[in-house]
Amino acid sequence: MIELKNIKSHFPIFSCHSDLVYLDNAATTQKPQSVIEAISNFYKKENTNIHRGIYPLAVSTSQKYEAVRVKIAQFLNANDPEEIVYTSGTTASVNLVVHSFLRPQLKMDDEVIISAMEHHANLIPWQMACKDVGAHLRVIPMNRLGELDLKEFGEMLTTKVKMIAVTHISNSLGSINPIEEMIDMAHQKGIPILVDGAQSVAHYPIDLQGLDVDFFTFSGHKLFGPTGIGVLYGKKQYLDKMQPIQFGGGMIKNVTFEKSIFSEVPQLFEAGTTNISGVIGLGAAIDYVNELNRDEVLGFLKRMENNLTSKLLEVDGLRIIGQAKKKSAIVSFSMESIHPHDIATFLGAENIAVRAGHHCTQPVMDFFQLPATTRVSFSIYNQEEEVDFFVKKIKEIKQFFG
Amino acid sequence: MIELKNIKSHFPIFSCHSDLVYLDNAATTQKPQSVIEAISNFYKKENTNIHRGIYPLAVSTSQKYEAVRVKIAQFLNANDPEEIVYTSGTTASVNLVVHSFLRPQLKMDDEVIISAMEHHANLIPWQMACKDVGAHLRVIPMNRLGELDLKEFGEMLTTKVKMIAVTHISNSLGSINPIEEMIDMAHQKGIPILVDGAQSVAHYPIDLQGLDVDFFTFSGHKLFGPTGIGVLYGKKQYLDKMQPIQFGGGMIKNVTFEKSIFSEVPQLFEAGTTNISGVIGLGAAIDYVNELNRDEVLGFLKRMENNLTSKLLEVDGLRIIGQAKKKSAIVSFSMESIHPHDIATFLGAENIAVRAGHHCTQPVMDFFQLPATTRVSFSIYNQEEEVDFFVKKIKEIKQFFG
Amino acid sequence: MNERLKGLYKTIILEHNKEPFFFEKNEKATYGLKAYNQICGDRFELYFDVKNGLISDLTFHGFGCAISKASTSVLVKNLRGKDFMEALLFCRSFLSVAKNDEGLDEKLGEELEAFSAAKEFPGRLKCATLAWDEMIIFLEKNITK
Amino acid sequence: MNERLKGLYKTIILEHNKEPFFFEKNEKATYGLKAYNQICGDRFELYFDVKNGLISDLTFHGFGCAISKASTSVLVKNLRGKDFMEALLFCRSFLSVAKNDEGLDEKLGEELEAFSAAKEFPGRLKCATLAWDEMIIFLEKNITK
Ligand SMILES: Cc1ncc(COP(=O)(O)O)c(C=O)c1O
Ligand SMILES: Cc1ncc(COP(=O)(O)O)c(C=O)c1O
Repeated sequence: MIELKNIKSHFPIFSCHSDLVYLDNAATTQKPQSVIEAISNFYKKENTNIHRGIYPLAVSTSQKYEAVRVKIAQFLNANDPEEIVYTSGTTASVNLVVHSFLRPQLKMDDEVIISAMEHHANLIPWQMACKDVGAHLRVIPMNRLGELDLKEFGEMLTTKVKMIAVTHISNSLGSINPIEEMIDMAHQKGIPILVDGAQSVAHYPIDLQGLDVDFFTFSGHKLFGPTGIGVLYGKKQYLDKMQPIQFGGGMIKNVTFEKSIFSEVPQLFEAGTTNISGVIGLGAAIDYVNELNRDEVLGFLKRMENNLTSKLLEVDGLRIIGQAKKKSAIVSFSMESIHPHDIATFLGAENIAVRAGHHCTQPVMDFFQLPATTRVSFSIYNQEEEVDFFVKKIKEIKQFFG
Repeated sequence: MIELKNIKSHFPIFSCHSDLVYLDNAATTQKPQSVIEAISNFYKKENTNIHRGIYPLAVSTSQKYEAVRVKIAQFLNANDPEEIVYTSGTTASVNLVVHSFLRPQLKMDDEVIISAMEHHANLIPWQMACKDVGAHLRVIPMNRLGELDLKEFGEMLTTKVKMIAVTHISNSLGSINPIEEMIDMAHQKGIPILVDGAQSVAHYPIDLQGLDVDFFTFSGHKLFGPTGIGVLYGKKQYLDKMQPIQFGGGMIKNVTFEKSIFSEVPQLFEAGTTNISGVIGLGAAIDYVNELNRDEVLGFLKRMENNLTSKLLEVDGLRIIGQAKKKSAIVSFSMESIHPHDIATFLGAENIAVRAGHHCTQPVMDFFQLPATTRVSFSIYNQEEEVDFFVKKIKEIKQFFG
Repeated sequence: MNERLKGLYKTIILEHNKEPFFFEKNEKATYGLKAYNQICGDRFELYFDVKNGLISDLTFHGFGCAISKASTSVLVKNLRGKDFMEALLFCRSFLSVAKNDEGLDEKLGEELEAFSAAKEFPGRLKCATLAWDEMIIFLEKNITK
Repeated sequence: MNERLKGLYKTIILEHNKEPFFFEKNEKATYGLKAYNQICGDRFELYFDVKNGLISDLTFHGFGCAISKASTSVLVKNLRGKDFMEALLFCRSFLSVAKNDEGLDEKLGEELEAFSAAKEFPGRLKCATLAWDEMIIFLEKNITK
């Protein structure tokens, strides 16, 4: 079991930039040495293509590649590793569900439900699908705290609704949505539901069977893993009905110029040479997370969030955007008459990495009538002192801009 | 300039497996130390998400990410870096052209031309598009040597043809197709043409402007670079007309729940967090290739291929599959009454890595009435002695199977 | 020549490969099971009838590597004349020989011993079990009826 | 507080940010140029008419960071009353101040000096040039007519 107080030393970026205060974890997480080494070692010791190789190196790479699938299934408590599809990231995962699952059944005047706080990745694909067939995109409203309105959600669940897609945790507000309840409500009406786990998977234990969710998506790079790799979990019964959207090697049983016969899931959705080193790196990332005491991590993150929030609230004219009762360690805020980009530039000059902008959630910004916010997002390697340093700098900025 | 005789030492896999005779380069190439380090260093020193970050690390990563685009454009002599789209590989590149360029214009009874020696990645996507609208897939025939019939190709170029897709080099036969001529012929009839450069880009200098090709695709992992990253080159005029197929962050100008307005190419096609470390690694791979004396490399590969071919032809009952006049360093063969998988297993036990199978070109196998072939494919780090060792082992196998 | 490999390709396999048992098509058979390995393209068909509850006239045809061909040949040779339950038990024993480290069950005969080396070549294990896997699927489905 | 940054946010920028020149909507203007930075969401509109070949009644509105707002304010202040050719040359000079290391062209006045620090913050360069880039596109298109 890894102790939290030693964690920072596992992440080489902080040896290289000893002053770096990395508070942009919702955009991407840093990588532990073990993940970086897993990728290097793959290329130094094991690099081959997979699936079709007979020589020992190719066989062992294929086995390791498939072993990560099993590992992911266990990590998320999926029923069957075949329900785990490798993709290039959350965005690709959602798009795959939209193209392969929703589109073939979506008709004019059908409805698709998303929430008011979706990332563009879990918004635009559904929007485009609806637009193309004349279906309607319905939006679960939220209150000024950034909490979804479950009563309203319940009323939206008519027979017209073909699909629901909702984020587990909002990347711009930090709200943790009551997905357990929402999944139940959806299923009572027989409607399939996708949960976007991009922001939850790194810190919150996920029990897919317990949740009984139909689709679940995440990206490796937000889970201490590499870029270019992600996962789509789908219940076997749904995946089995889906047609692939990418065609190529490794996903066919038989090809002639007249006709192609496709393989089974999940390979069916993994045409071509996939991101093999990405899969290996993701496997190492999950091994790392499995060594964490997740209760301790969640307690620590809660402390960090509470501490920052209460200190920021002392700053005159500073507004916290997103104050849901259940919140993850994401703190968005705005400051009267100082633009977030100016704030981020000043913080950047102090080696503090935060994100300023709409965080790919423009409708959330519109809702709060803001062009952008400054966002702090914590992870396991952050330090208690960083909160104080951060707040000190915010006060200086306020003073400078007068 | 790198000298060929020192090259093997640049590839760590051969320090780790000193006996490895890696002859599976058409499946994937090994990675030089510089590429592996570029990836590790990215994660150790620079890891951030891109495009939307204001702090110094995010800005510099964005710049490096875009600098690789410029580097690729120069490497291939494209007119404009904006013609370079990052994808997850050749398979994704071809699928993007099929979905975004061909499908919106393809109608019943239109025709699409491919060749008899296409990899499934450059076959099935076109086949499925044709099937969906009732268009026809036409196949440029080849002779028993594995050479395309250009006369026949010329006759196929009617006004019904909406698109041509042809591989530069066949991955199962080694044939180098006369793409210059084919591009000219296509353009005389005003038909756009895609060239699949998966097998050519590592060794053959590509001059996109000289070729005047409309689309060109390749994968990083066959160019000494990482997995999970590839490129689609498209002429600006075509890319500008294409609609994206993946929707998400980073590819929109403005989003409301009612409507999304998209960005310009190439970002338009790069929704979500892309494979940033893959791009960085690909940049390092191109730097490496730029240090090679490519004439020397091509001379060396030709010698290897000639040497192997002539020695194999001495083995009784062994047939070389693919004897085009212009050939790259790929040698496929079959042996009477010994199945390629048995051959590959025996070779594997001797640390010789070759591929046995249909090489994702089932129609090529059907053409030669073979279930599979054994394929040797050379790259820059192979050694002259490896040919003799290989042939010796082939003779032993023949003897064992009697 | 590698010793482990020689173990796998014992004379038994080489002989079955060269002169397989009952290697012929039989389009008229009641049953025609397809055993196809998509990864390597091996493709065999098993033909048989069922008479008085016993598997009869079992033959096979197709192409594949030495291991898959020999293993299918051994299957054909051994399952002829067995009832479904006997056949299923035999198939399962074969699989445990091929996949596990357990010693050979005497009842199975030495012909099967060669395949026990397959587990050392995980890339080829499927070749050894291809036809057997298909047969088991068929038998399991039809026994419960 | 970081000195390089202070250079960028000299009083001039802070003042223009707080009290921008001619900051008002004018929907009736003949021209309405949109300057939009998709990466950070800054969004300004420039309104103007052309009278006797001279840019007149130039105003702007919208939102953005201090740098983009100040730089747009400086644009508005300086381009009023200029003809297209003069305006284009002025815009180009501004860009070379913002992007290159060359010293400040005296003619441009000290107001522009602050923006020369933008090149040290490549992530913010676009903020400094946003409105200017749009204006140049407009002028180049309309001068050749
Ligand atoms: C000619 C050719 N085209 C396409 C591909 C597919 O490339 P990838 O698997 O990297 O997408 C390959 C690689 O196997 C190839 O050799
Ligand atoms: C909630 C949420 N959904 C989806 C995404 C998109 O993930 P990716 O860019 O890795 O595809 C993100 C990441 O920004 C996110 O925070």
